[in-house]
Amino acid sequence: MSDYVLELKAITKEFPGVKALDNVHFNLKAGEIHALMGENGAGKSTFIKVITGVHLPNKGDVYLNGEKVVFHNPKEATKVGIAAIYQHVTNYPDLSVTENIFMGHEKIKKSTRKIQWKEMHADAKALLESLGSDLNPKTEMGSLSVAKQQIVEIAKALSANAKIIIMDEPTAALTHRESEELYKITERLRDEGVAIIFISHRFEDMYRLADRVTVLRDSQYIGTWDVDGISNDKLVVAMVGREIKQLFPEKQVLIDEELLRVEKLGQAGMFKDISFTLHKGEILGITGLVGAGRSELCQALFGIEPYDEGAVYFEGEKVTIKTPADAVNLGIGYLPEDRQTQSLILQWSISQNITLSSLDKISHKGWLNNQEERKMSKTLAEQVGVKTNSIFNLASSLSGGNQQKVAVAKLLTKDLKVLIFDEPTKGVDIGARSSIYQIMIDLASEGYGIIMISSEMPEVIGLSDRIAVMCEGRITRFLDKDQATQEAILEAAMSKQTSKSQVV
Amino acid sequence: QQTGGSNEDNSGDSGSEGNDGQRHAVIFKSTGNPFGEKLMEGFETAITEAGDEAILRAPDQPTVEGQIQIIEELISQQVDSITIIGNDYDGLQPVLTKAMDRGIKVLSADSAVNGASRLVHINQADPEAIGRIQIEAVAEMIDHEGQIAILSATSQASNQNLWIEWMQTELEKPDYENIELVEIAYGDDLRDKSVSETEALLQSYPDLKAIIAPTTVGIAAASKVISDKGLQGEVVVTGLGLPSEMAEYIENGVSPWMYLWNPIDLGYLAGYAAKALADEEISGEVGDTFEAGDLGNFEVTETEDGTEVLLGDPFKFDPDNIDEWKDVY
Amino acid sequence: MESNLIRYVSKFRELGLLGFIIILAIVIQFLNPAFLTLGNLSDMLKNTAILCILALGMMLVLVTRGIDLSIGATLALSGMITALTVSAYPGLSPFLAILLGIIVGSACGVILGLLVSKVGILPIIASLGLMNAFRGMTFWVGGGDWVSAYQMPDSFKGIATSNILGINTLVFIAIIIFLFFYYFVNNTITGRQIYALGSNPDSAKISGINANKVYMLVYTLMGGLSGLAGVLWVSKFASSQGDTASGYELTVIAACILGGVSINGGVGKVIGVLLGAFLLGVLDNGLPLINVSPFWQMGIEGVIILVAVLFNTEIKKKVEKNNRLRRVI
Amino acid sequence: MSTRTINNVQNFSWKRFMLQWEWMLIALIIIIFIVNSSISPYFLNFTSISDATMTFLDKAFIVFPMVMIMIMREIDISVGSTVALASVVMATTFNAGLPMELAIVVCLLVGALCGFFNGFLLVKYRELSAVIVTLSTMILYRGIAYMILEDQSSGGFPSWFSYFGWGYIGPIPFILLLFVILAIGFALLLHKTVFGRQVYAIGSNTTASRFSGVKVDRIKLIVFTLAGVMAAITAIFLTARMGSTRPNVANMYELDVIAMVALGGISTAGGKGKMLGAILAVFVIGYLQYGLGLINIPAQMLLIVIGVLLIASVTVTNLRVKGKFKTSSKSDSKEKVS
Ligand SMILES: Nc1ncnc2c1ncn2[C@@H]1O[C@H](COP(=O)(O)OP(=O)(O)OP(=O)(O)O)[C@@H](O)[C@H]1O
Ligand SMILES: Nc1ncnc2c1ncn2[C@@H]1O[C@H](COP(=O)(O)OP(=O)(O)OP(=O)(O)O)[C@@H](O)[C@H]1O
Ligand SMILES: [Mg+2]
Ligand SMILES: [Mg+2]
Repeated sequence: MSDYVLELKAITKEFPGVKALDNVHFNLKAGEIHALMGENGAGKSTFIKVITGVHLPNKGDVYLNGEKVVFHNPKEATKVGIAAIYQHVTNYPDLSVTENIFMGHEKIKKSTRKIQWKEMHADAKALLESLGSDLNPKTEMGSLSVAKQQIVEIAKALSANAKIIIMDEPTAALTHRESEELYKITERLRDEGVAIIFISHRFEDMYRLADRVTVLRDSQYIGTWDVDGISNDKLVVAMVGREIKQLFPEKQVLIDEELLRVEKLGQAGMFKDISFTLHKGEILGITGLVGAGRSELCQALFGIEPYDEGAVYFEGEKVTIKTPADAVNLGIGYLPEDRQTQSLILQWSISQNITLSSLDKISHKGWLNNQEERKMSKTLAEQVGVKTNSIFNLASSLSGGNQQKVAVAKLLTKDLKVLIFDEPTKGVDIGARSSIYQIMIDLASEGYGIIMISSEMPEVIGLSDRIAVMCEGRITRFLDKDQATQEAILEAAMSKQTSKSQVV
Repeated sequence: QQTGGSNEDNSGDSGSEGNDGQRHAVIFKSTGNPFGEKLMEGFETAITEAGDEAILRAPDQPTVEGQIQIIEELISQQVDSITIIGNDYDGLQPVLTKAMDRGIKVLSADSAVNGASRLVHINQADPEAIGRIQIEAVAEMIDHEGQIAILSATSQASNQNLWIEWMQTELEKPDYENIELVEIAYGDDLRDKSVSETEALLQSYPDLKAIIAPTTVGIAAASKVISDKGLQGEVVVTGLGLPSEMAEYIENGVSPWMYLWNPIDLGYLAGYAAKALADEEISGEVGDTFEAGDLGNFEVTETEDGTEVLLGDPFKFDPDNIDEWKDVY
Repeated sequence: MESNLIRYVSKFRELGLLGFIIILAIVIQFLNPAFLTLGNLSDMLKNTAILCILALGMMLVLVTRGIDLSIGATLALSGMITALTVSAYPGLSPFLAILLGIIVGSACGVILGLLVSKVGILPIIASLGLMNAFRGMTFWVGGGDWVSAYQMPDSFKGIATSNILGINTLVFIAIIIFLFFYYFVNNTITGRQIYALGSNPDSAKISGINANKVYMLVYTLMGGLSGLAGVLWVSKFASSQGDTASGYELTVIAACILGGVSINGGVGKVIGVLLGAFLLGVLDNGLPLINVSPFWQMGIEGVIILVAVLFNTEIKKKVEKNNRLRRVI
Repeated sequence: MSTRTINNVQNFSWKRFMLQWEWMLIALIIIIFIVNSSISPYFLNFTSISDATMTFLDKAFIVFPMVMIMIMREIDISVGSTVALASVVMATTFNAGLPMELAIVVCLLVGALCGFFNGFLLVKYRELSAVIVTLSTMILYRGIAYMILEDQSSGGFPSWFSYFGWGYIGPIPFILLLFVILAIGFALLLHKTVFGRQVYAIGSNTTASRFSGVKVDRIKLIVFTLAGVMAAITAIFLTARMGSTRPNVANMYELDVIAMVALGGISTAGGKGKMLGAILAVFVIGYLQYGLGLINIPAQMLLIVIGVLLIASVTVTNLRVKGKFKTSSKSDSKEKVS
């Protein structure tokens, strides 16, 4: 018997043109939480997929409890007790939450093979409750926000009673409070003897949870350490290959004239009584719990969804924004929270993605100019630091973080004045994150007004000039930079002081 | 408007004078229609008897467009004659004119095309006679009294519409004053639609005595409905039907008798007419005569629009003769 | 509690459709009192049974993001083969005839399933190709000929006219199939896998769902049902021809889509499909009953279908909006 | 910040070039020509080959917008009915005393209106699929045609009008010339303009397109209207060829058109395919039919051959580059926002 429940030796995985994993080693002990870290595109997700049998490795072996195993598909892995929450949604939007949770291991009556709906709904409800969620298990998956879908994914992994659970960036879409719930569950599982692989770009997660950490860089194995035995700086160097001195760059506060003013904005069932102003050069952070309605608010400002009441003033003039095109014409840009479905066209090249929202700039009288397109996309891809070798590579071949950089690059093609970033660093590695922060600060100093929706406390506190905290569709508090502490934000985010009146 | 080109030289050597190796084409409305299969069979027999080659064509849907395409293909092949069973009276005129310009003899049969697009029409029966005979039949079946309805094919079918007009004219005679034509329904020559329409007629007119269906699909569908509902004797069906399809209902009394011409003979006659035209034995003028094999001699006569050759009166199928015909067509 | 009722009703997505059918029925009844009579309703059920059977199969195909345009041709082919067989062996038990039809249909379905799953051709292309091929084969096995009522034994024709437990056999078979589908789709793992696959094929792979197996299953099932429908069709109309049920696939797809099945996959309910088929059934049965010009029927049908679709959507929107408004902020 | 340089020159790849579906279609056309001329002595002469185009090009005009529609992951099955309605209205207005030139304009307007109405319904009711909308209007438009002409046919056009169906410019049929010009125009529109790029974007990911400021609704409206206009052009050619018209013309044209577009390599899953493919497919099917017609193959055999060809040609390519042509996931097809 080996000491390790899971061991991978000398794994190499090549995709056409890319070596995603190059001679990677890894081992996992029973009852430990093992963090897997590395830059975007380092190969973490690919590594996970090799473990679960989504991909077959080109070289190298997988040992489960000391025995060599080969999984040809994820079901085989599930059968022997390996469950995974993948980074990108792998759910069934048209099916109920219950079905999503139990897909592949439905409860059936032995004699008739009839599906036991009652039991499954009840179990699903219990599972969700243990995750601190009051979701109705009969809800359709597709109608849930990304964060809630993530919770369901976790419930799904739990439901399989796995011995090894792999979580690929489970906290990316979660706020502080929900992350806390997840920590508790993860720890409980560990205490029950489950081995857990945890991938995250948040150092917070790693310190809070992990016993050991393995770092990958550029598809290569860098090393494995005890979390207590390695300093933060050293870990960053291991991951990025260089030092990052200051994650949140200094920003000179030069808040200028008013750009955008929102007065008593409301949309039935979504948000109400929203008033704020945004100035040139200002970064306004909007935070709150998942489902507080932050995305809806910003999408209303961007013309995706209508608003029923209130008014929007842009540069002092009252405006009506009915379509995204209206918003863009005024000078408002939006970085959606779900890059895969709302921002990128995955089967397109990086270059075509970058230019999509500003085709008029690379065309003359409607005719596309390929030369211009290449020049523009190369410049911008380099500016945001997309890790790729050619702008003709498909967006789908990029890692999550790099996809996000492409999405940011899209915004930079246009002449905008107000930028709305919805969870701009969701799933983005520390290196890229610092460059996205730098980009945001630079843009603010150039005079852009920036609204940033974020669930990450450090980011909200570190970047914003002002913070609006939302709770159940209303802004419960504004905090200035110097007042902003985790406690103050959390308190405001959970305050029920606003009455539970009916919004019609 | 045609540029002649290389085509002209070719047509010279495969010209129409010799008797050897002529090719005669017939184009029916669409494939899979029992009536059409038999008609083409008769045509082929006639042409083979004459020692020539018969080309049997039909589009897969009963459309003008499909027939235009086939005619174009036949023009390219420089056939000697084209016999068309038209899907439209006027719509084939341009392409048939082109065929005639290229020296191909064009005639129509069964369902006519207009006088300018053909040399002669082979008519199965006189429309007036067809209309009259069905009214006479129905009157006899219901003792000159009661409600009747007509179940036609599509509202577009020009020959059907013509017959129905003649039926209505006939009904104006005092002989039929107690017969009331309550409705003309259209089953579109679809089995399911014809059944629904028949059922609707029965629901709407509980006193209905008879249904006339001058279409092979309609008459079979209507008879089926009457049989299934056990209304034999209460509602009678007559019209134009295929003996094979109607044998069952003539035997069980739903349809005491009905009519049709013989499609094989019709095709046979058309074949001989095509041959005679190609041999320039006749030109399609009034008074021309030719011999049509076993069927004897025929004469070209005048009509409102062009000239025609008349096959004869529709044939009556009743319990006495149906057995010998049901296996024929 | 009343909110429970509201919640239940609001979950029922085809509420608008049901409402529309009721309104339509009332209007037709007002125009012709013969509509809501026992006799007429039973005619309507009989005529809608085959459509229901096919639409249920098509629902599963659509749910997997597929489509099957070949069902009309499959129906014709299996109907023709069965008809030829029973006319050659009149002693054949009707059960065996049905079985034969199902086998022929399933074989057609298997071919399509293989093309879609193993070869990976898009369903629309594969089934379009097979539609042509099967239709051609129907003409070919029939030798261009047709099978009529008198050639079919009474036992075979009896399939469509007999009763089981006082219910017409066609309707009875449709009910059985409906119940089977209801159970299969809601209460079996395989049934749910069909929906999962249609909802997200990539995740289905990760969940270990064998996509090819599911594709094979739904297309074979669809083929089998088409085969069954072929036998029922031929028995009902007592006639089998090359062009049987030509174009019927569009009617079937229309029934599904009216019933709320999404062609983007993953969505579709048996009840909805049933309602969709009923709407078409009411139209087919009701329009001939209200005395409009036959030339206006199609236009009216188009308007009614369009209004039904929009009406249903508006109702859904309203319900969703209400749900949203009841949320507390 | 570590700025790496990113390559922006695309190397020419023979493999990628040769793996294009269009080569398959070109090979098919060559094979069809060789087979046709060996089985029929009438095929290989200039008149035949150019006359043949007149028989199959009329409906091919609808192929252009249908390519765009299917790339947008939509479909339009009302085009056949639009042809019928446009044709009937043209004939009726002409016979009601309108000059033919104006009747033609009316025909185009009716086509545009039909297409616009489809587009309008789709844009207004985003949750409806194009299949259901155009299925309804398919019945409706033909229904209106029936209301107008009932069982009549309508014709008697001035003689110059027949030029559309039968005229030549030099040795080349007018219809072929117009087809080639429009083909080039549409190919440029789809592949070289902002508009075309946005069409692909909508088909690949509608939500992302909307978020990127693409005027999704407007583009859909335009493309569907174009489909109506092209159907009207088909109506003009078809009517000219028949010299008269009826409400039941152009029956099932939609399926023929969709078959051509599908054979042309445009995936119904959206976002993929080229105009050239569909144009080549028009000639593949057209010449195949014509060639088989010249040896008088029965219609049922023709059906089998075309069916088998459609499947076989797609199969061959699928086996050769399995996976290459497979459609990717439609992560966004539900168009749900947030
Ligand atoms: N299916 C694929 N085809 C081609 N290349 C791929 C594929 N999947 C991943 N890659 C490439 O493999 C490399 C590793 O990607 P992977 O998704 O494993 O990164 P990651 O470490 O999970 O990044 P992130 O933190 O952003 O999620 C990247 O360069 C990516 O572009
Ligand atoms: N009480 C509720 N009942 C049903 N649905 C809800 C409820 N609260 C929120 N939702 C759903 O959640 C979504 C609102 O969450 P939204 O994504 O706007 O929140 P957010 O504050 O932007 O959070 P994040 O961006 O972190 O996901 C909407 O899609 C809404 O339908
Ligand atoms: Mg990853
Ligand atoms: Mg959000």
